[in-house]
Amino acid sequence: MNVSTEALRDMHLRMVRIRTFEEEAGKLMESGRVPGSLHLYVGEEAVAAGVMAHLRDSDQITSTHRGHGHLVAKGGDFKQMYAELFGRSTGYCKGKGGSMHISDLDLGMLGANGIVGAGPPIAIGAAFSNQYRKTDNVTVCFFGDGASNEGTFHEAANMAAVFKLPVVFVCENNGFGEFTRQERHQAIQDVADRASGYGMPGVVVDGMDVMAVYEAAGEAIMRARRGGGPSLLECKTYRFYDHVGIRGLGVAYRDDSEVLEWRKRDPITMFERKLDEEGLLSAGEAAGIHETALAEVREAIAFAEASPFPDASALLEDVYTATD
Amino acid sequence: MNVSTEALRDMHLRMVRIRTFEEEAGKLMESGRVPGSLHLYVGEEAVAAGVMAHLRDSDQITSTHRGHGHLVAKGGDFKQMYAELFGRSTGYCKGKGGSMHISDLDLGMLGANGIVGAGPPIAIGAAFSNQYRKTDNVTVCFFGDGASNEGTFHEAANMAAVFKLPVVFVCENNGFGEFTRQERHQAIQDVADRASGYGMPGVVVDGMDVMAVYEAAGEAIMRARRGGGPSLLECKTYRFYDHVGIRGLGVAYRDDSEVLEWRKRDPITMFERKLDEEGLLSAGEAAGIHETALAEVREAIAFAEASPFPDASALLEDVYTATD
Amino acid sequence: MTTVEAKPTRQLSYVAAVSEAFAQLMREDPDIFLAGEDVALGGSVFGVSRGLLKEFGPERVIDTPISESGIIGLGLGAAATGLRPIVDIMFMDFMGVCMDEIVNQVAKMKYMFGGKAKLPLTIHTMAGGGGSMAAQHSQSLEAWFCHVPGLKVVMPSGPYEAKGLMVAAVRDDNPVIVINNKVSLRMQADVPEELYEIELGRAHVVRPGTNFTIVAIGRMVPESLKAAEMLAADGLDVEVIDPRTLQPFDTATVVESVRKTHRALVAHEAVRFGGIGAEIAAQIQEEAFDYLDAPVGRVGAPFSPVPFSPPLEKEYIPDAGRVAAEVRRILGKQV
Amino acid sequence: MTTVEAKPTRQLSYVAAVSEAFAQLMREDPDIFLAGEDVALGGSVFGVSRGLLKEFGPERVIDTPISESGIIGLGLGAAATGLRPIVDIMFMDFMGVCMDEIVNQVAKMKYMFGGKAKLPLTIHTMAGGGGSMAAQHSQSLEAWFCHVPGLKVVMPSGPYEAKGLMVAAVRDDNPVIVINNKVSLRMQADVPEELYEIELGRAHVVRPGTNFTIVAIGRMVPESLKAAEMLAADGLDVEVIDPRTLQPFDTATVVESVRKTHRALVAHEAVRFGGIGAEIAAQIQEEAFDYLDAPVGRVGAPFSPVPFSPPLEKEYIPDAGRVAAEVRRILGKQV
Ligand SMILES: Cc1ncc(C[n+]2csc(CCOP(=O)(O)OP(=O)(O)O)c2C)c(N)n1
Ligand SMILES: Cc1ncc(C[n+]2csc(CCOP(=O)(O)OP(=O)(O)O)c2C)c(N)n1
Ligand SMILES: [Mg+2]
Ligand SMILES: [Mg+2]
Repeated sequence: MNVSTEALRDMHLRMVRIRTFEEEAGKLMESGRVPGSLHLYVGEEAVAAGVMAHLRDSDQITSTHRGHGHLVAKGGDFKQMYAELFGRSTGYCKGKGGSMHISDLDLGMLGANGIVGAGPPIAIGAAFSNQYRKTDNVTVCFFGDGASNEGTFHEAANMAAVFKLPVVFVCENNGFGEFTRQERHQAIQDVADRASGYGMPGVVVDGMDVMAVYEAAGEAIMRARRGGGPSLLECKTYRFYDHVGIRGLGVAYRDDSEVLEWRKRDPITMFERKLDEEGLLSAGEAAGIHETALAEVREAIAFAEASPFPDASALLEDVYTATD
Repeated sequence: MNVSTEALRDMHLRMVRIRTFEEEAGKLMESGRVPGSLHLYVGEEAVAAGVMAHLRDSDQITSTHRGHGHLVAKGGDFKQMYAELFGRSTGYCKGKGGSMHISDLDLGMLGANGIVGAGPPIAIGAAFSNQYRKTDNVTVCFFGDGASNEGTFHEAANMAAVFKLPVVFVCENNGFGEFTRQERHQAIQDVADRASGYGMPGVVVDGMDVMAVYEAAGEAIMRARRGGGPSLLECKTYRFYDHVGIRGLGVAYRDDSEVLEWRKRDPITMFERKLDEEGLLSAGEAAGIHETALAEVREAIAFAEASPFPDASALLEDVYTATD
Repeated sequence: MTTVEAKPTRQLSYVAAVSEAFAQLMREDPDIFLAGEDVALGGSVFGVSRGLLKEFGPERVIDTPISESGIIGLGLGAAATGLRPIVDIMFMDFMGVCMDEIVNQVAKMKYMFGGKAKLPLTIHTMAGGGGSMAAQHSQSLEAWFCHVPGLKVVMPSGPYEAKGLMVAAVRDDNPVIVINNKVSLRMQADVPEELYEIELGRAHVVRPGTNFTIVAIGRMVPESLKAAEMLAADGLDVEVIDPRTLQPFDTATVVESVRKTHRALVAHEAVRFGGIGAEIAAQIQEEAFDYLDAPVGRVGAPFSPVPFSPPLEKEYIPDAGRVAAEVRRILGKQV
Repeated sequence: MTTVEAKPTRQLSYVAAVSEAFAQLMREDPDIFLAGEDVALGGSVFGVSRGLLKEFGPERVIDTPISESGIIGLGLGAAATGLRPIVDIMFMDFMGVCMDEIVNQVAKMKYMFGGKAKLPLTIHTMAGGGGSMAAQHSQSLEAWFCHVPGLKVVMPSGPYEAKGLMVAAVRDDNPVIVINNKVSLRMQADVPEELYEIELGRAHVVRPGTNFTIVAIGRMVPESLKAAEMLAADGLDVEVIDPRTLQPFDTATVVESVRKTHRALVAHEAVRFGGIGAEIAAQIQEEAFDYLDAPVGRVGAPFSPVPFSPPLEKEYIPDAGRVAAEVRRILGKQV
């Protein structure tokens, strides 16, 4: 595939921004500075970056409980994101949503979601809306291997296929639903095998290879944009950290050796090596990008912590829209 | 396949008993003598008969809103069934359930069900129980083409496969969910295509041919009984009458010619022709079987109509079990 | 919002009032579509969408697969991205199948997102018993939804209310659950031809009276009017209030009435224990305690699933006689 | 059924009390198994099933796919065919995902089948806010289930209740929903080592008093005890009642108390509108109208989803201070 240097560097930037956002967020949670629980995206960055590289602001996505990465890749603002994690009134959701509900409708991000499997039905609604209004917008629905066992996924996939909706289902198969390994939650190896049961194409790609994701996602999104209907793209990836928070090593449900094996295939390191080899981004440049991202994150954290908590009077606001 | 004459005649009897039960029940509903709405099984008898021929009393089934045929084939008593349709205290459910909830737990019939897609989760529970108690009982889950789009089917099928449960999912694909033709409710032609997405075998058979059903069901049930796990058997069939009640012709959602085409393949007529040709059951004998069934139905109706309605005091009984 | 309660002009059935509302709304606003099981080709099993497919075509009147979670999601995603969907859940009993979508997604999206979402979504459904449809096709589950912040809930009591409340629900920029009643579908009443709205959140005093207040929900409104007639024969002047909207609930109108009559009961078809009648009774005694001459009564279904057998079902579902008897019991107690 | 309320012997946490109940019950009865998401290898995200996989093996402690409808069906089908399952729905907020199975299948199967089914099924879940888990992981939805004939509902207020009620729930031949509280999990109390049952349907007077009755649900019991201490400083002698079981509800014990104290409020974490407090308040005024010196009060969450931000969440969830303030308000009103 012929991809411009600009596009490659753009994907690299998205991945680095996610990673940096997550590393710092994780520490803030572990130290108790950020309340609640965070589900970190570290290790899975190539999926969000490779998919989102094809999307416009007017395209929509639905996300999961592990949603920061999606919002960062869709163009989310660090300040409003961190302010949300800190529960401040300057956050994307005015502090009412927190990590599990982080969203920006204006960016077409229809919400991180605390209910596993809640995204697919919402995604087909947005896709239907695009079709109804005769736009060529596309909706991408992110969901996990665990979520693929929820009835909602099934219903949405079937409806998308029968209505030929412009939606792409992207399964982030990180091999686990919480502590349960895929082989113990389903008798298949590829979630993509389910696609044919709905009458849509299903594809499996290496989710640690941003180029592979980029290529496959590009095809699926283009098909949807052109009225060719939905498809299912499965990205095999891995969660470097724990289900919630950082740890991730020395846990009962997986061997450290497995984690370390996957970490050797860190999507960012691999991509940087490739870009460096091809002379498209030097190690020095890459380091600079990491530094800039970290500076931005620090600035965002400072902004968030300096922001006020919502006033008690905000409690009952935003429950309903005033109809005029 | 080598099937004893006795087994063949047994299946024929089951089909005739269903047909006769249904024809009379339909008339009773249309004339208002039986309250509520009945979903008739006429045209689909080969499925229940071909499957149930392999089951013991200790095996379980879950049924649907179209449940009379399943209960008749599982050995249901006409008197208690009609009494239930008439809402009498002598009915299987003491008049509390009616057509949509007709059941006999003692026969392993875990209920007709008013909720489309409710059967599969219950079926895997019964199958789990059989596995847990180390019996070799099997559970058969009947469901429609329409029901195959409910999330519950998906969840149950996946759990059955990953737990290797002794359950057989039998899809009665009659081409419609109410007034919606299959091609408008799913983008696939064979519901059996979904099986591979769960990691189980899927088979399609002619659901108007009781021998075809018998053979395929026998294999699936034997596999389950021997610990080989679940499978999905799709039987292509057709509902001769309307979604509710009799009519069935002259309706907006399907052409009469289609109905008449399918009626030419009436599962009972076809089977009788075959049995006659092979000298296993003469036309005269068949007529006698129909007559006997009709006499039994009439007797059951008389019994039902002579039975008392439940007393008002029954209203609050059977909500809870008294724990000793 | 101003309410235009137009002049009645002709008799219409409840079912025709609903479908007229759908048609007129869809003519007015191209962003409105209707989706649900068998609403298009079948015109809905209750007939509420008959004729719509023909007029508006399959783009706007959509038969869906039997996938209730998908249907609510379809409505939610479309509402969040600028459309004004009406989605149909055939029987209210099926709400359990898509409860998460209604309660955790539809109701909370706006709040969780800090107010950014506007969700003009109408969820239409049919409730109530009376047709020997048994335990899974006869329930009245409004109490569940009234307990959920983010939703509005209306329960029309007749054809006039069915049209006017539907119009208000669809035009509202919030998720509204419209709960129509099966048995009432053939009920006839004067219904204006034009589009009119009945303001959400405003109760209606259907029959003014001085001795007793009956707050009647949905189909219990006509039953309570009958009861009031029966009681009038005893010389009792009963006021009947139709809240029309259950969430938000018009406490003021009810309390004002009770301060005048000093006695009240709430009547609904739903199971009595934990029904919306409990909330209304609790509010009445909170707000009008010093005016009450007797405890606030409640008429509702007894504590069992809905039975199939006609005599049992008749015993189960409250009617005018039971309402009147409860009024008498409350008054008797007081003597 | 006789209730053995054994002598306390040692301090145990709420979470340990629950897992001890599971372990002892499973030792006693081989028909009991536990299934749910991450209950085996993970020991449940709340730790309530820690150690069980090791002792009972993967046949009896079962990790399921993320398929809540499937999980409830697994329990129901197994219960209907002779086992005594315990199934876990991780957060009560997820009940919407399997609401049909609970409400239309589990609750109604026995009745619809004319009584033939015996359904000894326990559905365990965790409710409540307080951990900044936001709108979809903090709810208290008990009112939904109390409205559904066929179900029993218990909400333990502490470690002693958590063990005793779990034992009673699992041994009961009916579907029982056991709603434990997240924030209470670390609470310590005296808990007997042996298996003991707390009878379902019987309320417990936790603190006797003469001036005011607080009916407190779940975690509001310790909060109300604190409130009672605060009010004792004002010279007020408050009685605190823990219903323990919400369905069936022990009206008699509550009414007896109110006839003595003449004033009451109900406190729960759930949203106030349509919460179980409405039912209890309605019942109190029905049964003790002539004894009441003031309206029955209700303390519950305001009408919004549960917010994430800690100061908002603190504002949202009722506590001892709010309970005490409401008692004072009710008394003040009366003056
Ligand atoms: C309906 C529902 N069930 C269970 C949970 C608890 N839960 C949160 S995340 C999770 C695992 C999800 O696995 P997967 O979909 O693979 O996503 P991953 O966490 O691996 O990214 C579970 C079980 C939930 N939030 N919602
Ligand atoms: C959850 C739910 N949704 C919708 C219905 C209404 N309904 C009853 S039967 C039916 C069609 C079912 O189609 P299928 O599963 O193919 O069975 P068939 O009637 O063709 O035998 C529908 C939509 C229902 N009873 N339950
Ligand atoms: Mg996963
Ligand atoms: Mg069908």
